[in-house]
Amino acid sequence: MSIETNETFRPKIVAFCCNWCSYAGADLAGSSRLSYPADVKIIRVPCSCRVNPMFILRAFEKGADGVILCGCHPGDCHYSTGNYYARRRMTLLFSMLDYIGVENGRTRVEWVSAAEGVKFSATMNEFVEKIRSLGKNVRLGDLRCRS
Amino acid sequence: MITGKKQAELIKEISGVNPLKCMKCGKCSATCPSYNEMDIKPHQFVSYVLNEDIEALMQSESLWKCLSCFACVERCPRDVKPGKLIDAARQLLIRQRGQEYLSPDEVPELLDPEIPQQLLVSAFRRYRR
Amino acid sequence: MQELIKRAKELLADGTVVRVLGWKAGDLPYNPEPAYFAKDTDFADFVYNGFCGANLSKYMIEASKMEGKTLVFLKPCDTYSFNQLLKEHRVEREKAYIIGVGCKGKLDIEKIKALGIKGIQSISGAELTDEAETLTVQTLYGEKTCAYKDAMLERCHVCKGKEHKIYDELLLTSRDTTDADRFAEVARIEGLSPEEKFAFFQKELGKCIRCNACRNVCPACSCRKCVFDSNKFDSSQKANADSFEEKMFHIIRAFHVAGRCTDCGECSRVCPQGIPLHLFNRKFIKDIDEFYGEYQAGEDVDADAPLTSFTFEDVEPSVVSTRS
Amino acid sequence: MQRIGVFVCHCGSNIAATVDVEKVVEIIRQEPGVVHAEDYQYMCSEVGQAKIADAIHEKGLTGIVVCSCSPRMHETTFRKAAERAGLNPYMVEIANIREHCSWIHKDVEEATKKAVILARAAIAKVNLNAPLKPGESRVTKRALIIGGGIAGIQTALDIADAGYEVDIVEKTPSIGGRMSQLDKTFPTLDCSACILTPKMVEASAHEKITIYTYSEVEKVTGFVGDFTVDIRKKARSVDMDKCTGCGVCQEKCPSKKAPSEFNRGLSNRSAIYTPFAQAIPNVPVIDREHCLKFQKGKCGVCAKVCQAGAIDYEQKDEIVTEKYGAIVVATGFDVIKLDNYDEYAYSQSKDVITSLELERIMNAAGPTKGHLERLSDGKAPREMVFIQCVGSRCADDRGKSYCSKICCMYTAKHAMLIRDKYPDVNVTVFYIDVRTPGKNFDEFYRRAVEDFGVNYIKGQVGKVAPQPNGRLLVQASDLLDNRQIKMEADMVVLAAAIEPNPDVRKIATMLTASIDTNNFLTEAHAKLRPVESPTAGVFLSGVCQGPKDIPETVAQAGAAAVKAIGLLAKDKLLTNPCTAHSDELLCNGCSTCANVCPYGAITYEVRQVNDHGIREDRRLAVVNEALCQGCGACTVACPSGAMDLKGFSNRQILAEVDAICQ
Repeated sequence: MSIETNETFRPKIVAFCCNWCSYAGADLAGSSRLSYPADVKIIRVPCSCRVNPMFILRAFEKGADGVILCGCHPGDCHYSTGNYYARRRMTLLFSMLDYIGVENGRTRVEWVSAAEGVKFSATMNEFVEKIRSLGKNVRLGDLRCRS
Repeated sequence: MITGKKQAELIKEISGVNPLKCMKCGKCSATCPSYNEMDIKPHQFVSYVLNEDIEALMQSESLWKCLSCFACVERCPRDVKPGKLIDAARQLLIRQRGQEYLSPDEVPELLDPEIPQQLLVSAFRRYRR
Repeated sequence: MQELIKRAKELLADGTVVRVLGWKAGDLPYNPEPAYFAKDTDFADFVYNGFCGANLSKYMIEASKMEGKTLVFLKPCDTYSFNQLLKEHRVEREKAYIIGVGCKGKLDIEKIKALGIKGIQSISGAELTDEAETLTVQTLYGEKTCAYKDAMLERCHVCKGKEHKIYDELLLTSRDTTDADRFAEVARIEGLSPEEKFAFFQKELGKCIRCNACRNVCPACSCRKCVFDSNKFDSSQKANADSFEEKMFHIIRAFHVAGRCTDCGECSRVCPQGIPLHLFNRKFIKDIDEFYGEYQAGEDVDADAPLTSFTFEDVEPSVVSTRS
Repeated sequence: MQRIGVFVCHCGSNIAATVDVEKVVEIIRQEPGVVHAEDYQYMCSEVGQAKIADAIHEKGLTGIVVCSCSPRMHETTFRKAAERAGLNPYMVEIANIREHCSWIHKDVEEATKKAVILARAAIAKVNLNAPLKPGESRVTKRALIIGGGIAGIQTALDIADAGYEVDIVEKTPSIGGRMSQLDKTFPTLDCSACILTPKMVEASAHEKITIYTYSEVEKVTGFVGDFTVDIRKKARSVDMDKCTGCGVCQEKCPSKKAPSEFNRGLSNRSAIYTPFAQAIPNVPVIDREHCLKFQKGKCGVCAKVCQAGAIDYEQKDEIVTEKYGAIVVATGFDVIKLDNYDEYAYSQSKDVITSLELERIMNAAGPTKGHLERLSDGKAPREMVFIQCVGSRCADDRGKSYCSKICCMYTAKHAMLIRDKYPDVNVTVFYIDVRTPGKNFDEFYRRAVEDFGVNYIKGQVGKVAPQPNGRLLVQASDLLDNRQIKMEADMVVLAAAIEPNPDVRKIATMLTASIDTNNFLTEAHAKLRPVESPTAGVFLSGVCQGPKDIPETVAQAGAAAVKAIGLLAKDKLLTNPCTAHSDELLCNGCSTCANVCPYGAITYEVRQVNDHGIREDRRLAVVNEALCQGCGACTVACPSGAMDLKGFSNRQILAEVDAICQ
């Protein structure tokens, strides 16, 4: 596998953020001017439990290089139990992706509260760095559509 | 010479006890029949393990004063079981002594009318290879 | 086999059931197929032998909608599927008269063929009542034999046990066939490097022709309309257009049945391309067992399913990268 | 295809300094479906909002994308602006190009590129938006309080004072609850009855409050604003309307061997009884298990002596069905059983008692008429020992993992009262930690030590053994002094852990309110919504939610009342339109979705469907939109994709994914 150099490779990263904690955490990162690479694009969902494995696979199919899911910390879910279901679903999905040989650094779940702007920014910086080191996602992409 | 840290790890492993669960209520020391003969009291065992000061525990009088009656194990509200800790320290010490384990041939000379049969059997069970 | 026919006819005659769901002989000696029997004369082609691997529980979804009770023959492993369907309200208990039939392991014609036995005309020794440890195969090239065990489906080597989980009565006795570790192959793959894993699945899934046989036979994949046929996810796929699609299909299929799959092995049995599809389902089962405690779908109708329950202390998804 | 208008906000220089807004407009204008695009200094200003309205009118827009600050900031503003211009508010989507873009990036080219992608994702989503309308449901202006202790009484009074009808359902023959059993209350030592009784009287006299005592909730259906509840009024065998409460029946009743629940079994009561003198209502019940008439068929003394003719042996349980808008759970607590604590000799010696039993002993209306005496021989104790944390903070299954919170304070109270009234009695308290957070609480505990000479020793008691001399040998160790203690005591008082009333599990199930592993009801949010249950319309008052003392209980009761009043004050409830809904042609009826719904919003019904000409009865999931909060847990659990979420549909999210990964 060839890794493109960090200078030229700009990964595509999809971040699913729950409306109540993590999206607000991302807002706080913004209002605190805590930068992270523009490669990260956030999709707002009501709760981490709204994220269907289908969405994650679709992102990879369409060329995403990494997908991260952020939700409220366990115990703090706005809907009380949503993130517990998300945790199980994502654990199994990630394990399966690992099993079929997809680099496990391409997927991540992080619990980020509305007060954790610093954590949000740090997490995104770290995740982008990780994806850059992994290089372009070829194992799960739709190779026809790649330029 | 193994470090205190390593010894503490061994004690936790042998005893299966998590000393962090202790809330320092002292119920173990409350009914310990050997309390007055002990230099380190049952409720203090936990601190010695947490502080990784196992040498002191192994040199203590308490090590040999504990009757293994396990009243402390039975009553501990936090499932910490100080009796198991001291028992583990004892095992550690015995293992250290040239890795010598009790062999069946040694049993007859140990026989003493004062020693309860049960103690011999349980000791044998514990220290044999 | 005769006991089954006799009992089925009795139950039809006394009105307990109005039809029987069983297996009838196919056009080859080794491909019986699920069928309904209603009249005495129907039973002429009724069979029950080592090739009756087909799990009839899924057919009970349709049978539950019909008038009257259906007698269904379920092998021990099939009863797990029936229970799971019962849990999901897909079948009705009152509509089924379940005869739990014994099993001494089911046969895999591909394994027989792989032993070099070709031009098969007839096979004996596949009956449950046969004590024989060998199969005798009459072929165009003369009589051949092979050990029953060597011709068994993979799933029977890792059988969950020969106890029926639900039944009205039992017929025929079973023989234990478990002689392998169910998760050995999954564990082997887990131990490979990412490149090797990817190569393995690329090779296996590259064979997929998206015939949907695995989906159609699966008792857990019993949705009225599959997400891959609906426009709900923009995911309806007509052709096998790129290498990703079969991965997506198989991962999502396995995910949809995770915690519900009883590991009946039908997917792998029917795959015309011989893809070991059970390796996906079993991976999820292994993970569920390890992460959330052992769980066997279909064993207990009242148990909480692993993906619809949780504990506060569940492992974090990062366990995937930290686990050795 | 929608006719989409895109509005890009400069936010002064907040956005415009890093994002080339003109360029964004220029690029976005080319996107399919976009018929209008413009930028403006402050989109949230009146002028900005007017621009949106104008464009809606002039260009016939059906969808709006505003590229601006976080939707958490101004989504409502723009939705309202669109609504005023005649567009459905849910046809507006926000692309967050401030917090998620201009504020975190420095490079203009990069930030502009990202802003375009975020705008594209919002356009892709709005293309699939559908007009949504919040549902409406009516509110029955009546509240149900389950439990008639101090929590339930306070909540009822507060709601009734606001002008709403309230019903209290109490399981026992009288309201009053645990507090009525207490003698004095900390930290001011008022007599419990003196402060509770007026509240009980007030509740019973309140024209808006109906009290159902000796009654239980049998069945609950419906949802927030519109619950229907069956209440079982157990047969009292006494006509409530005729009884004058003279008490003659209780006096004459020949069966006097029933253990008094009110006195914790320390004294006996008659078969026909009111639990205590100040009971409300002051109408007795016949305990049929102990009544000779019911057990042996003959007696009937009470009927003979009742001048009012109120005794009715034929009375049957009665079911009352009533509608409510809000339900408050105030089921309270009990102390745990001490059967598994052999080491404290509770079941061996009459002189080992729980603190609640001591309350009764200390009370003038109690079994000893308020005299502190040993229950074994009636002698006055000289040496008393209190043991803290019996069954609290326990890691094993004998007790509870939590701190019961009230024991430190009531023990200090008991110790102080005893030392005050009987100065010759020595009082020793064995504690693990003394926990006294609360106004004037630590001062109270210090007074027990400093002014009343109560002896506090750190160290849990290991064993209490009855001695041949009738005294109790208490074995403990003083951890601070490093000495083992063996002392003889005349009485030992155990601060037994408290646990939620065992009935709460049944009630929680009926209400689909969640409950934790300790049987405490779960709050909607541990910090921000502590008196609401996750189930809409169900509120929590008192110890059913977690251990509390009286002031905290009363405070929470008031908070629960306010939340209930807030609900009852509304005529109609507007429901969140972003709810789940199930496609009946795809639904398998498998119940998976209902298993993950935290609100019990999904039920099943068998209904005929027409599936492309095939008519058949199917078991189908039905979402109650008044209950659904729109988390989406069910949409992922559903294997067939029948369950989808309005406003965040599968196709909408996938469209965003596609736009971002393009």
